[in-house]
Amino acid sequence: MSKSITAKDLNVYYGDFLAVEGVNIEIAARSVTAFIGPSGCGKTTFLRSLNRMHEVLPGARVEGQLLLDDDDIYAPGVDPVSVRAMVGMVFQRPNPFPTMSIRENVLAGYKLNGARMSRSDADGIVESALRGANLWNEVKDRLDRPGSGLSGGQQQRLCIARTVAVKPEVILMDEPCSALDPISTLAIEDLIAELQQEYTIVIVTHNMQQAARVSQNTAFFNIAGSGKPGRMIEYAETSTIFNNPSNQQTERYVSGKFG
Amino acid sequence: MSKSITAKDLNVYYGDFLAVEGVNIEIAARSVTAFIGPSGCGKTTFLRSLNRMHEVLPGARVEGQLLLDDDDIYAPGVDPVSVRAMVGMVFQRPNPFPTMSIRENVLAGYKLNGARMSRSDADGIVESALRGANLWNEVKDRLDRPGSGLSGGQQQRLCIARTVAVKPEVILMDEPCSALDPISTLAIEDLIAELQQEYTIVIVTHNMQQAARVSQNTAFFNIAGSGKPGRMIEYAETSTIFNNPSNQQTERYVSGKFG
Amino acid sequence: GEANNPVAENGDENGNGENGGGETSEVQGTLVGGGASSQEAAMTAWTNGFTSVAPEAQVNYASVGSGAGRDGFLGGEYDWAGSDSAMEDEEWEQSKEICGPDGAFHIPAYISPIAVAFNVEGIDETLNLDADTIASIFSGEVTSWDDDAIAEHNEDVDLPDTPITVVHRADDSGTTDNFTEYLEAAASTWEWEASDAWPSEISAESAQQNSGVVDLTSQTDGAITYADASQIGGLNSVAVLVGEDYVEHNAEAASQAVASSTPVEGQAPNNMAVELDRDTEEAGAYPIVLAAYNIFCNEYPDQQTADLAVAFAEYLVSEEGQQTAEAAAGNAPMSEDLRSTAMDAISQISAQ
Amino acid sequence: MGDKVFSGLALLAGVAILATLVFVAVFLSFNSVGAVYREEEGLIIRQFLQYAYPLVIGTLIASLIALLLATPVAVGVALYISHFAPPRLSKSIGYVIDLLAAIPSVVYGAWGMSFLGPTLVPLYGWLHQHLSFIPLFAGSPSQTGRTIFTAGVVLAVMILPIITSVCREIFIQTPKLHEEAALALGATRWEMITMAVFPFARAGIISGVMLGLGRALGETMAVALVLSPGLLTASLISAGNSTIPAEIALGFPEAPPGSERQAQLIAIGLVLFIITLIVNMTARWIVSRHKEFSGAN
Amino acid sequence: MPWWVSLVILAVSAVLGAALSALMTFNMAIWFILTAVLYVIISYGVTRAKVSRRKATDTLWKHLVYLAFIIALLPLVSVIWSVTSIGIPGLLEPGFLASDMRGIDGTIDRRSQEEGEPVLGGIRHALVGSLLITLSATFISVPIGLMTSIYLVEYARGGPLARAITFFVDVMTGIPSIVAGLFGAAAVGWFLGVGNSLGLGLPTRSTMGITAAIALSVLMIPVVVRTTEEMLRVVPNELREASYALGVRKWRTILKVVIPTAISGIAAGVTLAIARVIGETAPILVTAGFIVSNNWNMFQGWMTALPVFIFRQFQNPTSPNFSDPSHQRAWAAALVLIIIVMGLNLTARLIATFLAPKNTGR
Ligand SMILES: Nc1ncnc2c1ncn2[C@@H]1O[C@H](COP(=O)(O)OP(=O)(O)OP(=O)(O)O)[C@@H](O)[C@H]1O
Ligand SMILES: Nc1ncnc2c1ncn2[C@@H]1O[C@H](COP(=O)(O)OP(=O)(O)OP(=O)(O)O)[C@@H](O)[C@H]1O
Ligand SMILES: [Mg+2]
Ligand SMILES: [Mg+2]
Ligand SMILES: O=P([O-])([O-])[O-]
Repeated sequence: MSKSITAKDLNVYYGDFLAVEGVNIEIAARSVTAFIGPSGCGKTTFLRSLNRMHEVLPGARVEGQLLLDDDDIYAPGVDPVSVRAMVGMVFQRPNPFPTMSIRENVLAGYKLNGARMSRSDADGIVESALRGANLWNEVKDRLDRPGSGLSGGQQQRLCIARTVAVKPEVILMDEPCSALDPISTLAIEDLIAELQQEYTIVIVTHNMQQAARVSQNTAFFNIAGSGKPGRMIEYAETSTIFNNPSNQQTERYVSGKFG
Repeated sequence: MSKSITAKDLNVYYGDFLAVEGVNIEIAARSVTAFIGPSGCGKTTFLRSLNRMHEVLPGARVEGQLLLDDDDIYAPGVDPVSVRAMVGMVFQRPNPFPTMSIRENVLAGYKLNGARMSRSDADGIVESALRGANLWNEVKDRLDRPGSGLSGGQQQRLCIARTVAVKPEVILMDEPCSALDPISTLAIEDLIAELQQEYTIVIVTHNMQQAARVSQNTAFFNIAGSGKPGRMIEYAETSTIFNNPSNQQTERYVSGKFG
Repeated sequence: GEANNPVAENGDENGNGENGGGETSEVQGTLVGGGASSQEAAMTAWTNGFTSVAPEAQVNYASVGSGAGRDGFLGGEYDWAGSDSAMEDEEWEQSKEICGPDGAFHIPAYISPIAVAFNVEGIDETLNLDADTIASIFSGEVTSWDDDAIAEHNEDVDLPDTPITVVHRADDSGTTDNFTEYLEAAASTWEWEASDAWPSEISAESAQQNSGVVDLTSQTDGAITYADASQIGGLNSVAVLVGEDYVEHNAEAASQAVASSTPVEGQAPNNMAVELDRDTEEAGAYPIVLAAYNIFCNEYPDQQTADLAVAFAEYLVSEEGQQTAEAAAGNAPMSEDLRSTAMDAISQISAQ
Repeated sequence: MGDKVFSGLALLAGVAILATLVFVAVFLSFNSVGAVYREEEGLIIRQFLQYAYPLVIGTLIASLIALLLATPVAVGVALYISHFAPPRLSKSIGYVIDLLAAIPSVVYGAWGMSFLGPTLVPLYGWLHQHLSFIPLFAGSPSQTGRTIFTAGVVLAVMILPIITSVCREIFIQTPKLHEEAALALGATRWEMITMAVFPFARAGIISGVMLGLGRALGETMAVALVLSPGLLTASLISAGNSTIPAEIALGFPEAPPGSERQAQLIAIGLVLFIITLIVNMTARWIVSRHKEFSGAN
Repeated sequence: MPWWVSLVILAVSAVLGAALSALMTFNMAIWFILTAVLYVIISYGVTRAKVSRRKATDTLWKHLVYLAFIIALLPLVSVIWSVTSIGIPGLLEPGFLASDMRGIDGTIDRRSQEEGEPVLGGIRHALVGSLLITLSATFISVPIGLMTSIYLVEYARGGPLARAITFFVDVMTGIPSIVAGLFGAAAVGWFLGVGNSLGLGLPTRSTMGITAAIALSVLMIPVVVRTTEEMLRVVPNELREASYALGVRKWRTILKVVIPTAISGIAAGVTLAIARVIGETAPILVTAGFIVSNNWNMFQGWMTALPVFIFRQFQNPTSPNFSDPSHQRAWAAALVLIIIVMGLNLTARLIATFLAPKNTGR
């Protein structure tokens, strides 16, 4: 499991609006990469182009090459569904399925695809995914209650469990901790460290301490002005980015002097 | 403007479930108070009881006394609408009105009082509120575009501007920065420092650095276990809470050793 | 006698008791027809009665209206049609397509006088009127019940000054057609052409179907309407001046009017469509009569349908059939002559 | 694969509707030629229009009355269910209102004719006595209550549950977030409704009203039973006026096959088609004008 | 304001209302109306004077909303009262549901009315006909309507075809029911004609249950499309995205996430659509005919539906001069029809509750 990601001259558009321009990046397998940058610079947009979720929006499209190991996921004939099965995603706003119980939510990746499994297999998957997301103890007594009845932080962890349960190769996380208290945040960070053993992980965060704590590499995105496309300014080891960035914009941003 | 808040033995219920129990607190006028505590301990619940937003949920109710200066806002005959006009609130998830333009969003609360105003008065209010929320420069050219077209951080600042425009006595903020990048966060923290000159401010945050930066006093909430009511464990000057807490739970929480 | 308890005998194919010991027919199958609603009550009785004559046969009738009935008949949807008015020549030409070279023919099996009925508090008897006055009332010229025009014919009656509310048929209808035909022919004050639709310039209160106008009239003081005489219930009606006498509607006079009217020429040889003599001066005749035709083919595509059609048509005009209808619907039975002419006409039906 | 089949099916369903409509349109047009063309005289459009326009106006009057009466009440009831009634009761109350939709039009017709009409007679008398200077209340008041106004009221009762049902479902979907935003600004409940609920539900309300209007425009039996159709008149309180569906229902059964009358009746059916079209296009246009402010996702 | 103020206002309004209505002609209805109107106005005035203009506006609208609800109840109560008070005795007539109208003619009804014998005959055939025809129409319309709205919301994204469909669906909402009936008969007749000329051996006559179902579908489909379209549109996109991100195909996402989330609204829409057609008269009469006995076969022979039965019994009573038995049967059948629709409504709601979002909290 786990694959590397290589973007070559990737442009991401909303209709005619070029939101992210010319990204070249190589993300190693089994690593954690953080995306940082000011609001609106295109982190989410770029992240969504990594599993072809971007094109779900009307008019949205992508130019350039994006390799998963050696396969271009934007090559003609590639089925976006199979890409998404390999590249899981956790959204910024927790979005459990309101029609499903906690248990069903964890199994959604299987159940929605019509997979059949024995009760005990399913139980195993549910427990290990929820344990992985540090949620098991809180919900083990109410697995059949609706997922929407949980607190915000719990919902977010449920969504992580749901993504992990399908065992993708790559996991994308868009500000997964922004709604969480320090304890849950810590739990998720631990989870990320653990997942890194098996998965390639990309995480968007506004919290630089967090980026510093969890990631090996960090990419800094910036935007020249409103209406201009976002660009990847610098990509390097996390310690380099925070301590010794080569680009001045990066330096100003990580030192909080921006703007 | 600006009033002190005094809670006496406040219990907050969801139907039969006692979510927050026996809170006694005195919040001085023109101060910033931070509420911290783990997820689910009742910070949001208690905050919402301060402007009678809690009772909007079906079955939700409050017991005890809550004084704004010397008036009990839960006394019979008190109109919750007038309480809310005095005690403004910024939610965790930005919620601008999608059907209104940016300008209309800012004026939404102000217009309620039905005061007719000239175009130029209105312009003045819009500009000063947006400047206050550090959003003016970004949106001054598109005041007539829908508010929902802004980025998450911009939306949050728009909501703050909308709240400030009404000129309440007290402003409650529920994790206002959790969706924001560091720059916007800084802007909002500056804004809080400024608002403190005129308003009483209560802020819920998961970010202890933030609590340390912006608040004079901090209240720590905790919960004994799932299904138990949340309680206020300790309330003191911020520096005391972070450096020299008297309660052991507080100490463990602020030092990150919790759980 | 009729041991008719359909509730108990439901689900049984021929659940009706034997009928007066008459002989039963062997015909079987289903005969479907549709058309005029005027004869619906009679048709209900006929279709029921026919089951006892021909236990293996079933007859269905949909009261979709005369025009729609003829439409369905010409379109091959119905085996026969009920109609308040005779086919136009064009339609008859068209009927040759499905009914062979002689086309279709009419049998006036349902005959009923049309009563001019009213509901006025204070008048509990028959009023006498002539055609001109009736026309003036229905055209809205005479607006009060104590108008001289009415008083002139009813010297003994104490007429109240109730305003007159005219109630006519809202739907296009054969009853309206026959009534306006009478007015057109007999009244000098009536300026409109006879038609299925009530003249729109003089429209007043209206309701659907005979039952509708009768109900509305019963509810409204001062109302007057025209309706199938068998359906006016407790309403009083008008005796119409014919020649020298005022004639009340009655069954005999009605069937007499049909028997003595002019046959329509130019269609099938056995056609029985008639041109009613509306301005007759003949003593005792009641000229406002409605004859609903049942239109059958002279040739049916197969023997079974032809046999069914013959059996059913014969039953319609049989003495027993006419009595059954009279008992159930209150219409006027066909006269003896008319029945035997009809029997002859029916015997022409054959299979192709 | 599954995706192809499914989207194919969805497309097929849409196309099937189009095909049906084309079929209906062809059927109507083909059969209504006789209304505008006579062999001896050629085109007789003017005669047809003369025949059709009072019916068009009558249809519009009845539907307008129904809409004016039903929309405010329906929106009110939907609001009552979604935002005013005790939460525990609101489901059952919704069910009670749905009962109105469960009543067949024949029964409404019978009710309007035998109960509502006579009940309104004194009102018509009163209106005529005191307000006859207004053309709407001029003319001799009906003694039976079978007027276009009564028909409008019956139609209003019939479309009320349709509009209520659609509005209710949409009102309930209003994001709590926006409702709370309004309340937190110090809005009263009503102000919250105007700030958060109505703008969100705007398209849905219009959709519900259009659905109701469609029903009102096309309702046949109830109107035919309740109304005493007649000449076009501005008066709402005397007999007269008719609607297109009622005219068709009342005239069609007796219309001789292939006659001009039959063609005429089908042609006014076509006219009703066109009216519906114009009304709906207007509604769509109104909705689309504010699209970017709609808050839809 | 103290709670008793509104009671005082109510009392004052009632007295004033009584006085005013006595000035005209005293009448319970007028008294009620005046009292309600006065109560709303006085409350507004008092609140405005004593509290604030905004509070007064709020109170005013609250009262108007309550009033709307009461107004809506009036016709409901009135109609239900009419139907039940006359309908229940008919319904209690033994065999009313279990027998049909074979053998019932004017003579029998005359005896019932004149000699007080029980009213014979029932609605079994009409019940069967109505259920078969309505269910068939539902089975035709709901898939087509639902799939069309799915096409419009999920696939089409406002292309020309989608606009054409939307446009024509709008037009369909206004088709008079009789026209739908004529069209159904013509279309099926044409289809059978073509089929038979190809030697398929189809029935020659179009009058049968399925024709009615097709005609009714023309009336049902637009209702289904318009309501479900609205309901699908308000399903949040984030749920769709959550599903896609799990590698779930679009069609499965639609079936298992979007539809279950919108199911309550869809059920309401389908109920409306059924209610719309189950009471239709004219289109069924011209497409399915009218019989007095039972027929289970949708593809052969005529059928009677309840509304047609009711209508005929009202309009052309079995015995024209002794119409009480017919009216009794008609009202009882109307009651049955209402109960059926309510039953369907309840079923739809149960299904919806079963599948609906399990909402708790905010
Ligand atoms: N659906 C959309 N349609 C058009 N433009 C969009 C859309 N979503 C985002 N954008 C634009 O694309 C740019 C990048 O947005 P994106 O959401 O990727 O920013 P971000 O870096 O994730 O910001 P944040 O930290 O606030 O989440 C912004 O200018 C934004 O306005
Ligand atoms: N609408 C509701 N109905 C019932 N219980 C609720 C509701 N909202 C919250 N609760 C419960 O009340 C308790 C306090 O919740 P609250 O949202 O106040 O926590 P919090 O401290 O704000 O947590 P977080 O940091 O995750 O926002 C929790 O146990 C929660 O499950
Ligand atoms: Mg983002
Ligand atoms: Mg909270
Ligand atoms: O028989 P009619 O209903 O047309 O009078």
